[in-house]
Amino acid sequence: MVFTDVTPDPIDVVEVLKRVAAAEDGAVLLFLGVVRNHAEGRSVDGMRYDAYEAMAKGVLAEIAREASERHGTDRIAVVHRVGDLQLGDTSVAIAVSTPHRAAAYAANREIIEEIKKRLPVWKKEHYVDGASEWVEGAAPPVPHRAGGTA
Amino acid sequence: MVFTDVTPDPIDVVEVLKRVAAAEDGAVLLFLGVVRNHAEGRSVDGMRYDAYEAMAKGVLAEIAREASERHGTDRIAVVHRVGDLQLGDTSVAIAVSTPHRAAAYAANREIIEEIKKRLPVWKKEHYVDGASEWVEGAAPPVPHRAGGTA
Amino acid sequence: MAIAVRTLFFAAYRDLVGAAEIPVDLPEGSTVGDLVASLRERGHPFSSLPPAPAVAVNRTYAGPEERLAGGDEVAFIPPVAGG
Amino acid sequence: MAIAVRTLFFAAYRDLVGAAEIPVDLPEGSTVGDLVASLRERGHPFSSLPPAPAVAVNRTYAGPEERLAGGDEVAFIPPVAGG
Repeated sequence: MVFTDVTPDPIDVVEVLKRVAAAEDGAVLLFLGVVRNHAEGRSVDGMRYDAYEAMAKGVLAEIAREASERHGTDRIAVVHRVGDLQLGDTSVAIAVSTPHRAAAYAANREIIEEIKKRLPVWKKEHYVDGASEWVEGAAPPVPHRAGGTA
Repeated sequence: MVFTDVTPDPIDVVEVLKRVAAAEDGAVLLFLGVVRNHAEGRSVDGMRYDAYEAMAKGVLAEIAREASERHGTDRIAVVHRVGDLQLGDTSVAIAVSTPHRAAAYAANREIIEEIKKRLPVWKKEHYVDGASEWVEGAAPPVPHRAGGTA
Repeated sequence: MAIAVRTLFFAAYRDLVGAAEIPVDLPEGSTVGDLVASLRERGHPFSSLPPAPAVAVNRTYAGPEERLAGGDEVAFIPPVAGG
Repeated sequence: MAIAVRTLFFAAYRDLVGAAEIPVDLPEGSTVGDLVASLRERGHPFSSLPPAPAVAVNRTYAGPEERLAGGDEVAFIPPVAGG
């Protein structure tokens, strides 16, 4: 079953992996995004993740569902953390399990790329020198024509 | 530090992940090969992995070293298990940690592909009907010309 | 007839306008684009919002031609940086 | 002058020849290809080995022209299936 969440709680990697275990699968791929100590040449000592949480939960579920349909597996778990993170903390975990490995790599990669493109989450880097800045992001794809009727 | 091993011991995924953690890295990719319950339409209930262990340890180290050089990270850990495995057991774990995600995906995938091409390991599937068979493998690439002198 | 919508601001846009949520009244039939223009016409600090920001209406990305209805939740979405 | 090498067999090849290791004497100057040919000439079951199997000499893949020396460990490597 596809599982997704946006949460302030620390991510338990073992639990995420357990969610995708299935007897018919021979390949599991886990991606972890981790807060690192540098960004564009500056030393970082922490990161704040903000989200439009109600929307982010829906978008993350949609991203996982799309990958599920495209790659024929419902053994997908994606958890994105929000709030104040320390160096080394996991900000996102993506686990995909499939019978054969090619689909696991492809689906996993697509999910992180879609997250970067359209998940309404922002991060503020805290630098060792005391400054902090919103990380430059990507403009999400927006429909050109209105879908709704008045 | 690049770490590789070929071992009869169960693979501890958390330990493998810990080996690649590094403050400068923002992306960790973990691949797990898992014994699944089917193969080419037959129901499987176990798998025996045999290795030319002394050579396999060297080849696995070489595969990891090549990926390390090609992708500029020494945060690589690869463990391949041998012996009798049950359904759901992890046969191989590949962890790669890099500053940015593209290198982690690429290095991780290259390592599993090289393992499939040239690691001297063989597996015998045990089927639910009681039969068992060596899994058809890949002919490893062999040098065309002798390198040594007599 | 006027409609009342809730506008939400996040991250850099929240810092810019100095508020997380602002109620806005608009003429009936207004679109997302009309809302953006009307806010920017208020002058500082709203005039610093981009002329065509990403916007979500009721938690779904919406183009500038999308019609708004009373009670809509309209979020201004700065370039995203999850992962 | 003869040289003595150790030949190792794994997986399906081990099942085929019925042994994990067989000592073989060869004329000095023999190559990997010569060793394979000499084994296959012994007839059943060795004649069922492929004419150009993958071979490793002292734990490194080696081509058929590679010269052998006394004490070499020569492994017959069936198609591999790790992972």
